[in-house]
Amino acid sequence: MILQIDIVVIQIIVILALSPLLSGIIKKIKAFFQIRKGPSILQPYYDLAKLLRKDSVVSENVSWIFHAAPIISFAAVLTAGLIIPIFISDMPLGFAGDLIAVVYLFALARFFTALASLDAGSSFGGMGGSREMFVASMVEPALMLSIFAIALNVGSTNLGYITQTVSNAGLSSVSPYHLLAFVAMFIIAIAETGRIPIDNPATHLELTMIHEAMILEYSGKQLAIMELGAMMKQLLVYALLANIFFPWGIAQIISTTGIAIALIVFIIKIVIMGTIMAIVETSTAKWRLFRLPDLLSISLMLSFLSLVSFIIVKGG
Amino acid sequence: MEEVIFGSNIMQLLIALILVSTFMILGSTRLYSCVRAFGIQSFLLACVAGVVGFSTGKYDLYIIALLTLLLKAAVIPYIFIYIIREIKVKREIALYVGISPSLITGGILVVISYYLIRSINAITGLSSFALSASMSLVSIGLFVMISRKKAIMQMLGILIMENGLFLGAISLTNGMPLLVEIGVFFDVLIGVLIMGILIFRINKTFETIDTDKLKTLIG
Amino acid sequence: MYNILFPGIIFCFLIGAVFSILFNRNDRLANHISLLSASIASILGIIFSLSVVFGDSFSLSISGSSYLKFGFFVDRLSAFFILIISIAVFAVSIYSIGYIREYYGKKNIGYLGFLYNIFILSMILVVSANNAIMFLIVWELMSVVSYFLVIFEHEKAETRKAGFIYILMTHIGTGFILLSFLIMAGASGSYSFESFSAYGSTMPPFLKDITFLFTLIGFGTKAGIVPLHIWLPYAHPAAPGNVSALMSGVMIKTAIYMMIRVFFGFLGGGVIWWGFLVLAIGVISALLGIMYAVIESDIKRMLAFSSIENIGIILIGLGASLIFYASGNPGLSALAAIAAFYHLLNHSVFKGLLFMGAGSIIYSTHTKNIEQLGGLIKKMPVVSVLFLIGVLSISALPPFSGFVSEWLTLQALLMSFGSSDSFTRIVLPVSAAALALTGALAAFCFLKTFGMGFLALPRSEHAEHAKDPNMPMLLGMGIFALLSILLGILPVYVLPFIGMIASTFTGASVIDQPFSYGVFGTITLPANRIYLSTPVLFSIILILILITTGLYLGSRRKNKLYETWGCGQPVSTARNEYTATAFSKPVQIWFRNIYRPIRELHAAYTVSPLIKESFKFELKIEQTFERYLYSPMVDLILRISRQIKMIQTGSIHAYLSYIFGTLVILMMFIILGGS
Amino acid sequence: MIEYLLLAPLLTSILCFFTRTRKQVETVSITGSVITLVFGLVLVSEVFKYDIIVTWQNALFADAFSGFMVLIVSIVGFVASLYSLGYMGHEFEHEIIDDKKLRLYYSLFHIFMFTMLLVGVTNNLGLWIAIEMTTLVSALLMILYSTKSSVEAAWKYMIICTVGITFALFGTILTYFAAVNILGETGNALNWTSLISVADRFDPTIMKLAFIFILIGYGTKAGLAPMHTWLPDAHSEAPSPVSALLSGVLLNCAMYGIIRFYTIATKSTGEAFTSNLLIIFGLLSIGIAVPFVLLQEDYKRLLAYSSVEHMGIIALGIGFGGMFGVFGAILHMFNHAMTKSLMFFGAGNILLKHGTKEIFNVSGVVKTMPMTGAMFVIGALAITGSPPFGIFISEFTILAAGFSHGHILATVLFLLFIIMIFAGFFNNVSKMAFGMPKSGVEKGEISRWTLFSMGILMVFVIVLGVYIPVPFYEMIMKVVAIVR
Repeated sequence: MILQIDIVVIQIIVILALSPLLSGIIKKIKAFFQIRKGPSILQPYYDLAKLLRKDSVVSENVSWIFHAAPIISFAAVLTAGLIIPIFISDMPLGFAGDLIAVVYLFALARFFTALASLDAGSSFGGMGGSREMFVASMVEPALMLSIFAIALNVGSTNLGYITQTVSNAGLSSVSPYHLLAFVAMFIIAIAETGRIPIDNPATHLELTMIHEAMILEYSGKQLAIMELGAMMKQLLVYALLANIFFPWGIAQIISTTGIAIALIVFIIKIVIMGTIMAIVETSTAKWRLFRLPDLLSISLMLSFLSLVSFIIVKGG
Repeated sequence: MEEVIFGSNIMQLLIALILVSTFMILGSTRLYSCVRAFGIQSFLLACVAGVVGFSTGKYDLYIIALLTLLLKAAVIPYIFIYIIREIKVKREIALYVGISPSLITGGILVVISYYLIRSINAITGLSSFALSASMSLVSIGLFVMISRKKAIMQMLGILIMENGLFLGAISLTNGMPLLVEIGVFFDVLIGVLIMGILIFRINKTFETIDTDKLKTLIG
Repeated sequence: MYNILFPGIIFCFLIGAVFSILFNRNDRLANHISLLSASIASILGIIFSLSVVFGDSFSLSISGSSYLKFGFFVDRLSAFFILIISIAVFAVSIYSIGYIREYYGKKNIGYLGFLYNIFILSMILVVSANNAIMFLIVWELMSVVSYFLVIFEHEKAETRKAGFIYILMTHIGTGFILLSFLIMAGASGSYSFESFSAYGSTMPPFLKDITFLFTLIGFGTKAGIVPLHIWLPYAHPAAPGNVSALMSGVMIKTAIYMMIRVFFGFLGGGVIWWGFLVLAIGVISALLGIMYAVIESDIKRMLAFSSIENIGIILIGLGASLIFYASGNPGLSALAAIAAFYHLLNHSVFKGLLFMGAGSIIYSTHTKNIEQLGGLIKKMPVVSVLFLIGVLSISALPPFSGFVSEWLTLQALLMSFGSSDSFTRIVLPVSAAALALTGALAAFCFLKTFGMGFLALPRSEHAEHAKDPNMPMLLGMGIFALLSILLGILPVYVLPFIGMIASTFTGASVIDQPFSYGVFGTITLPANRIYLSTPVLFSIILILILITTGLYLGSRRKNKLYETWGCGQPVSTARNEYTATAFSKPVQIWFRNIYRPIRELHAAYTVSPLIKESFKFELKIEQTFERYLYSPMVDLILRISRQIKMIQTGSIHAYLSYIFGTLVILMMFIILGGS
Repeated sequence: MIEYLLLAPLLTSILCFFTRTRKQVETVSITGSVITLVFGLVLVSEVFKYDIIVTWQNALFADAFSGFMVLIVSIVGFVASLYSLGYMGHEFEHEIIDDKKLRLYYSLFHIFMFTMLLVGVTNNLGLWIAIEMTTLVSALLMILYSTKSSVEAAWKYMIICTVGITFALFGTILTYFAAVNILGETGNALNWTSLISVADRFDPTIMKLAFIFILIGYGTKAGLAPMHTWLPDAHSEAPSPVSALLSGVLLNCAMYGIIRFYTIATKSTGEAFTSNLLIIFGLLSIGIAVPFVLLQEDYKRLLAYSSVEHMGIIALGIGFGGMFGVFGAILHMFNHAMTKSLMFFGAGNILLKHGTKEIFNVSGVVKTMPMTGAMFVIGALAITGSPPFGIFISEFTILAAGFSHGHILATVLFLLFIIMIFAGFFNNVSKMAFGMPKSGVEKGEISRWTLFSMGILMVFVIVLGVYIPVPFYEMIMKVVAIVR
């Protein structure tokens, strides 16, 4: 396999460029639904820039973990980004890992974030870390089951292969189990991206925070990296959803036009996705932490149903 | 041959008497009378040995008869009486089972042993009768040991069992080899002596020979 | 060559045992002798096992006498386990050189050295025994010696209790093993393992099932499968640190070895429900093990529970392997077996590392309770890094070793789409989900352990004065840390080797070998382009980290030190830190139906019932199985025993009447029989 | 040869009685027991050479089985006399017994040896006399220090065993009767050899009755349940060396009687009857031991109950029959003799050191007496049948025999029982052996004699666990041939 460096570079640039934009868009759409004139779509870029320009205040209790964590989780997420197809189905680095590897890379990122949250020794951090890992461990089985629903359907966990098979199959691949798996995956996506009803990214009350509580101690450039990492993860999760279930329009072979089209299609997809997410967020209230298992067991059940129905439809 | 017949008639009589003497032991409430009954029983046994010896012409049986007379009818009763005197036990034998129940049980035991021996086809006639008698002596002896509290009575019970065996041996097989018999007598004598010693020890340490009190070792 | 090596290994261990007991006057000397000979023996063991794997199998038989025959047989399977044992022993022995200093003057080091060597020797003999009787002997020897190691610090009451539970459970297990061997011996007419494997598969199905169940129970007890695991969380923490590293890392694996021998070798694969049963047990053990690990705040108990979890994961692989084997798919069976084996290897490495880490924490802080630790990352920097590597591996985070084996297991389960049986195709993905949950909880658990143990501020005096332990200990841990990184990054150099071993019993031929290996150390599964290349992942992450770090350090913005934010209150004291219990509270609430925690609220009232003096809230979580399964059983037995014990009244009359009764009964028997 | 073997202990005991000082009596007894041992071994080798030795117009008789018994008796007897030096010496030094008692002890000890040897080498009926003698002598040994409990134990022992023995005599007479019907009233109608040769023509019903009486009779002496009730009292109250002899050897002697008659009875009544009786009584004995071992508070009684269990195991092995069953049983007799004596010696040391028989009042023996403690724990593991010790091998053989002869239920029960017994036994022993010793118990062993004697037994226990010497194996096979 030859690494097409240019593709990789483009991918990195796209991810870095689009991820703040996405969260900007979502904020905007939310504002629209809440009859507000929200901040500009570019606000996340400004925030990042501001943070990077500032000095940072660091707790005196912290160890090297505190400084390493943002970098490591950032790197982990970006690595996952190099495996996930965004505008081209067959990623140059696609051989490095598969869907499962992506999940575990996200886990790596989360692990270090949570470690960092404990490093300063503040109770909020601990609380945030604990809750984050709690939610993650609830998400994991549902996620794995939905992945299996897809993988069994396609017969592989290789992302490139999945996207290709689905897109080649065309609309015929839109089947009950396909959609069930999608819904399950979508619920998981809510959890993964820390959105209402799981978590409220916009809260300023420490006791209700999950992700925010973890990075409470961060400021300045560390915070910037953390935030960017989170945004990237959000983008990537959407990308996963989009390209696993609705990969149409993605470039199969490397050609400038193809990539250009694919990019536009991709942006449209994630905007749609973001809209749905915004609608969900505005239309529901945040759930109590210990009601979350119910939500995630719903997703578990959905993916289980999708699995079973697949086996029934395709025959044992 | 007619000696055998005669012998057998006499034998039946003697065996019956032995059973009676056993029931005397079961029936009596006094140590002395028990010992006396035992003496009589042993004496009858000696007679049995003599008769068998006479009717079969095995002369070593006379020696055995003599030994029995000497040992079981004289020495051992004497030892008993000596012990009773020495440690001044109360004359009454303490009972778990009353006199009349004991007698009834004895009767049942005799019946059981009779049927037991009957069920053995190989043994017939006189020897079967004798054997069932000896069986019942053995079991009654054991019953005496169970139902009487005094250590002395347990000793007596063992001796009754011994007599039962002796009766069995004589009447079944006209006596075992002399050497063996003598060995058995020797053992019995030593046994009685040691039991005597033990009874004295018990009396010294527990201030009683009521075996009911020997209940310190449990579990 | 072999014929020197194998006796050489045994000889070295015996030397170590004998001389350390001889020189037990001098602690240093005894310690060094025992550990030196152990490590030499382990090096020999590594050479030997490798030469068996790449050469041909080794067998040696000593006719002990006309009645007792001893035989050794080492094929690739045994060699693999000898290898694992030897590697573990090597690292642990080096570690122990430092660790045992703790006991100088306090305990009899020579005695410890003796047990240590005999223990390892017995493990090696267990995996190389070739005869049922000899196997039972060395198996029990292993159990007994490990029991003595467990109660090495027998002054503590809980240690004695732990030891007793351990030896009792293992004895019960041995009972089952014995029965299964008797069954197989009955079928084959001999006690040699050859005849077992020759005739075992020809037994009638019913007997095969019984044998399977008995072996599963018997060896499962040693392996610590739920619900036979109760001894494990007591015994492993009780033992000295280096020993628990061996027990958890290696000893429980010998049970897995025998399971494979029996299931595949003797019983010839068997029927599909065996696989499902093993799989189910694996899932349950994994889940319950990690659930109890999460809420545990005694670091060694936590590790013990996580051993149960990992045995569960191994059994999941094994179960899948059995299922595929029974449904006539040796290639996939081999894949699953490889996954199981790789996890087995990894676990012995990182669990050893973690136990040694725990040992060094205890060595320098004298507490096992993570609630009292904290801030160790500053006090013992090296240990913290090594421990972190162990934590990352066991949490299955890429690119460390745990990740690879878990990935393989998941892929093996995914391969069920090739199967024709729809039940298989439903069950395997579900167990994959369970495995995922296990992984997530493991991450939770070890995050808690590391975070509470090493980060933030010290929570007690113990942690205040901690410092990195001596060189040998760090070295021993270092070996394992390095191994678990390498096993993570370069699995392609290990997997073919394991593949060879797996093919010996799954019969997967060269054609249906599960893997091909691409460039950049890529593992490629046969089905539809499933790749994994940990080296590439690793290097990408590394490059990105370097770039970001460069930018990070490059920026002119400086860090101002200030105290931790606590809503404006000055709070940066240890008392305000989040505790381990609090951290695991969400999980505890989530699974409260399984933990069934016992809450007790004591309130001391003043004169008026309205004003309370003080509150005391107590929350303890007992082992569900102990509470609802074992204790009632024991109580029942004891109650019955008390009843029977009544017969010994002490009254001689009663005794005589027993005899009388027996006599009468037998007479009746005769009379009725006669007439 | 047999006469010399019997003479040696007799003379020793007489000499012991007429010595003056402790030194003398000890030297005499040691030399005596050494000579006995040597003669015993010589006899064994002779038996090995010419299968059967008979002297004194057939009164004395020795075949491989007798040789085996002699071997056990003389080895354990020798070791016990060694141990007595330490044990009784300690008692003497602490003025618990005076020199008169000491002399009495040693002379009785050797008479006891004599009677037990006699059991081995006597011919059929003499067996009964010999066993009765053992009862009498051991009863006297038991009341050496005439405490309340020892007298009580002795009385129960005396009475119950005599009753049993009387039954045995009845059984013997019946056998004799059966024999006489065939052979006529010749003196040698009571020789093992002649009995065996014609046993298959005996009347089965008589032999059934006879066997029942024999089983109950000698079973009482061998401590088979439910006739075992005297055993815990006697074995726990006797002085430890004597307890060792009682448990290790005397029970085996009674078992020997049962097995001898089993062989004869089986020939006429057929396998089923005798075997089933033995299996039932065996299982009963093993089972009855379980609760007492689980809830035991006195460690000498603990050992006694384990003896009940092991006699049950031997009976079970014989009952299972077949080459392996009998082999296992015979081997088990030897293993049990060695291991149980070892345990009783250990118990004796502990009793002298800690001054109590209560399990709860003893702790940390491995600290107070390292060697004794270690050997005691190992002995406990051995006696409960865990490898690599002798008893495991024999128990395993018996299990295998039971399994292969289709007594599945019996085998499984057996396994269940021994596991439960392991639990109880080892729980109690570990309570004693480990932990911190009670205050006021000073460190140090009793004497090197006690350790030495324990060491000798230890060798047997361990070696037989991993290796059965070929001559020993052949000897056992000869015995098996006789029994079957």
